Amino acid sequence: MPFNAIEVAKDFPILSRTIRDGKRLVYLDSGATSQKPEVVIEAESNFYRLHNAAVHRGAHQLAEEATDAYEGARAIAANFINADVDEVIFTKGATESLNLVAYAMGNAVAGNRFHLTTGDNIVVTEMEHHANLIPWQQLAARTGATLTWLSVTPEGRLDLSNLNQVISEKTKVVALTHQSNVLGTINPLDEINKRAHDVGAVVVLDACQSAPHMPIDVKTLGVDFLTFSGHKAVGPTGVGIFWGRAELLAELPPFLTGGSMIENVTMTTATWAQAPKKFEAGVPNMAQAVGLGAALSYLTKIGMKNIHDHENKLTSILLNKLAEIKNLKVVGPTTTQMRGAAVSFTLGEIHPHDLGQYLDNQGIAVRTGHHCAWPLTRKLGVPATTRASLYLYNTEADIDDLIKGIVGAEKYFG
Amino acid sequence: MPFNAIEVAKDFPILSRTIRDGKRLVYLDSGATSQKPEVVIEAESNFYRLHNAAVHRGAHQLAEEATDAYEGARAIAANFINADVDEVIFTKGATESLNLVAYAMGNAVAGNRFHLTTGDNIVVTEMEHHANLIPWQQLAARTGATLTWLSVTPEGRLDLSNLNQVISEKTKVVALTHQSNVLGTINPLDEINKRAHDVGAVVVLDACQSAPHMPIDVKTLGVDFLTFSGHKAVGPTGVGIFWGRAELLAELPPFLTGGSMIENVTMTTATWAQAPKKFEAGVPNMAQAVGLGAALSYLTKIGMKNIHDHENKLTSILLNKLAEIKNLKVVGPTTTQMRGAAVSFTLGEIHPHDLGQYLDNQGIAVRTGHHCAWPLTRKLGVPATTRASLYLYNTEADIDDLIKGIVGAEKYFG
Amino acid sequence: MELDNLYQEVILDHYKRPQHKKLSASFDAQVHHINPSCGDEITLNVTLQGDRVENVSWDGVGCSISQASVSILSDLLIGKTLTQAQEISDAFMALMQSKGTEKGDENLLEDAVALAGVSQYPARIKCALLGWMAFKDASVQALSKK
Amino acid sequence: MELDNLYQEVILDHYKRPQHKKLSASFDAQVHHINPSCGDEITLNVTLQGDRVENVSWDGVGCSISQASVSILSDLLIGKTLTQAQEISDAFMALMQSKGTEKGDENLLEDAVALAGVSQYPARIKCALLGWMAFKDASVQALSKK
Ligand SMILES: Cc1ncc(COP(=O)(O)O)c(C=O)c1O
Ligand SMILES: Cc1ncc(COP(=O)(O)O)c(C=O)c1O
Repeated sequence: MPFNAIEVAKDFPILSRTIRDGKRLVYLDSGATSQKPEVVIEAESNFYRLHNAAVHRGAHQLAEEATDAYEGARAIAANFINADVDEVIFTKGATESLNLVAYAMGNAVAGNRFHLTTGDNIVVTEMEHHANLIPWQQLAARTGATLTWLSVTPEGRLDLSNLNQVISEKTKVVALTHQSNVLGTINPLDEINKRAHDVGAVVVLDACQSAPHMPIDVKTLGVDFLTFSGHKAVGPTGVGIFWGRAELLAELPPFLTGGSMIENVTMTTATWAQAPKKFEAGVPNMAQAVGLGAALSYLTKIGMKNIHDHENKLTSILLNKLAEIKNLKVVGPTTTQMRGAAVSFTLGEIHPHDLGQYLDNQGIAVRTGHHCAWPLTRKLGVPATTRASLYLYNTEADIDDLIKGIVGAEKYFG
Repeated sequence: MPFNAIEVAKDFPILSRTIRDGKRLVYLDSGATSQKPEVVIEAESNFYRLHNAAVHRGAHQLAEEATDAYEGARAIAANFINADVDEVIFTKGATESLNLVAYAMGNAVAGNRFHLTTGDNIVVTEMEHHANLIPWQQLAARTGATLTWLSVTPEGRLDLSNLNQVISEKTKVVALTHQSNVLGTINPLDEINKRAHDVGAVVVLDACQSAPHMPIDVKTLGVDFLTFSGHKAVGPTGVGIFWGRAELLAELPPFLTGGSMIENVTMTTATWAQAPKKFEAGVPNMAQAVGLGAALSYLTKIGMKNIHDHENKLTSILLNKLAEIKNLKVVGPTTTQMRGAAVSFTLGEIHPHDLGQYLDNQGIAVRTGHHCAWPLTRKLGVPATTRASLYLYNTEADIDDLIKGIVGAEKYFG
Repeated sequence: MELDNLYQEVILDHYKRPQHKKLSASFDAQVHHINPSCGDEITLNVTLQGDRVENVSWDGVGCSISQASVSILSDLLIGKTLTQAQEISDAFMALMQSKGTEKGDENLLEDAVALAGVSQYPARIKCALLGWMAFKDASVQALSKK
Repeated sequence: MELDNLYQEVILDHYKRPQHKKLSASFDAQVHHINPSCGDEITLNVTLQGDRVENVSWDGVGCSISQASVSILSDLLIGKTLTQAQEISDAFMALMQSKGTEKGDENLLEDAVALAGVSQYPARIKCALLGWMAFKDASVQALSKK
């Protein structure tokens, strides 16, 4: 079945609604959150209508069915990133996952490989989303470790010239994004992984902007932990994936504690179940996990390579058309070489907020502001940008409308 | 409109399905998770079909609508417990909420009223769910504070005879459940609140088993923090409510860090937004919050007092009928005086797992085991019990079927 | 909804030719406010003369709504007593929360009524209020120093 | 599904009259295993004689499935070589994971085939395996002491 975005768009009920008095919805904000196909919405509803019960806890038929559905979703997610099933943990989203690994490291006692103390070092990059920056700032503050970072070049690439200084013998963890949610830049991992592993550090990958858009294989990627949010991958809100290598998950202390993650409990002590349960305290977000399973199945059926190719093609068209607008400046790589489909730009003196409002009035949804990567936008001297981010349901018509909108805005505010 | 459980049950699609080859579903496991009415399932679906976008972040119409829906749900939740709207935080569930407050206290630095150190004390009770025990064990271990507890009497009540010794001048926090998920016991709060506040401690209330079943007014309850899970209150999975007094939320450090909870961010530092945002990092569980809003509206429309009265009436019938079964021993209060609708029991030598299996075969869903309150069940000498827990959709017919089932099981295994 | 409702001529004028957008050398109080959701920033100086607002000046980056709003504010509040300024601020706040149901009292709010349309765009209300919050903060600080 | 499939006569017999349910005074290894989801506990002793299982004894609390399973296991494995015990354990594990599609090799598993029905009740498989996991653990420990 050849990929056809116009057909794909029909799977997403919201895309047939109208905006601001009858305008067609042109949704270019998938980098913030993606829309959901009917199969995902129904997977969640059907769980409630037919199988809802607390998983892993009841000996009754509903509990069996709920457990099957929930564990089935875990198997789908594992398959999606080519992981072993026990390496896949359901969280509420990437923000929780990143806090999970940072807090869990903070819980590690001396002797544990994740134990951090004064003299140790944490490495991030200047293009991180706040979700992959502040948890590490906090961990550094709690443990006395230092926080250093790889900087970003004016072209929006990671500056690896001082890689061996930034990642040093003291580095215990390197946390970075696979693809910048502002610049679209895809980061080269091999060199970073190699240096990190040479000094005995683990690599935590924020795959929020990559896993929904390209094939991911954790067996070859070379990182140690990885996370992404379901809601950006045509899945439900309130669910995310946290993956870690089995041997690392075995040593990493738990984060949230409570029911279902225990082995034994007394009034003063507790011991832990094995992963993934160790990291899933409480009654899980069952319906959302099941919905995410449906989402990842949907994406797999369409084919992650097809999706990636489609986005690449559209991004190329978009970049070319944007280049023709005189006052417009793309922030980030201007070719599709090692870049994804999030395209940020400035438009002369027109403030992104005003541009966004004008576009919204045409039915075009984009994101404006610092995109939760404030240190990056400040560094690049553009405190706010406008971002169009594409996904499998976007079409050339969407890009045409965007370009028309930008030109219209220039006139309106000019 | 007089309350009619048979009519109410029709609102819940799952209750019309059958179990084990055609048997009527008798769902007596609402203490683990409740079923969902159609209005809740549809509220979540409609959010995806019509309004899905990242809240608080976009300047486009979908984002406005999503924000309205999400903040509207917050207002409903605030109203449900009579709180101010900015005091209500959406979490993924009670387990996260309890970890939130325990970790946030662990983040407090010297000078902050939540700062804990050696010599300080944390108080829990012997009837806590693991979710309200282990996070405090861990906080004690991290800070050097001691952990002490109020014990449980053989009748399943809190032993308050040594209240003034257990809660001492050293106590900084008292964490307890409003209603035991095993015993059904409702704890008297006034005396405990008074003693806690006299020594300057805050009171954290686990309202998982109370808020879905009785009217709650945080303005008169006297506690300082409160939480419950949406999924036990006819709401979606993956969402819970965490409430705290405004002045305390202002001082409590954040827990999860990332996007949307910040005021300003640089590479090395971050400052926080005000509550509730301070405690809601990342793209929230928007559809689930909206679903929970629909759930709490549904409960409010039926009337929490009606629900409580109905459960009381059924519990009384159930307790009376159970008392007639010779080998059956109820674990917990045997009258409805200060007790809710979770009824645990043992049946002679028949193991709860076997009883539960037999009941399941009749279509009756109960919970068996230690109910995530292992220290309690061990203390009471009953490592496992069978629990029937009632809710608004249960009827006398359900109780009759349960009794028939228990009698049948006695014959089968006798 | 018509976009022109939001972007009234007056607003675009103030945006293109902002008033008092140059920080005064001296001041009684200086504040720096940020809109964390979009990154807009403003620095605002206030000078009082007894209970009268002698001067307001500012600098900052932001969208047309936030820039125009603070420009209008400066024009409007300079020369007013603090009591009058309070009354005007309260009226403006109420207008912003009116969800498009009010037009604003032109006698009191003058050019600021042009911002009435903002109240229909919830995400923009914070833009319009940025300068007013800064003024409130600064005037309280200036007063407390007297 | 018929409940009698799960609760075969043999199982209820073993449950009511458990075999070797009395911890031996001496042993090569003693282990304590827990089923965290239901709270069932078992203590199990193993004594080896060369590569032969000389004795298995146990004590514990649990449901009919877990109790019957360890009772059957004791009967079955005492006197077997470790290699035979391994073969039997593997076959039993496979039977439990068969989701009701297998009946089990009666020559090899003897009474343990009565537990075949458990494989259709996912929540109960852990009950049936509790004793077998304990035996595996104990025999490895016993062997490593030799
Ligand atoms: C009394 C009590 N506290 C806490 C919890 C934990 O709630 P959740 O698993 O929804 O986080 C539960 C239910 O599992 C409970 O019954
Ligand atoms: C690169 C990146 N990292 C992390 C996040 C945080 O994800 P979430 O808000 O779903 O937890 C996002 C999206 O907001 C993102 O784009």
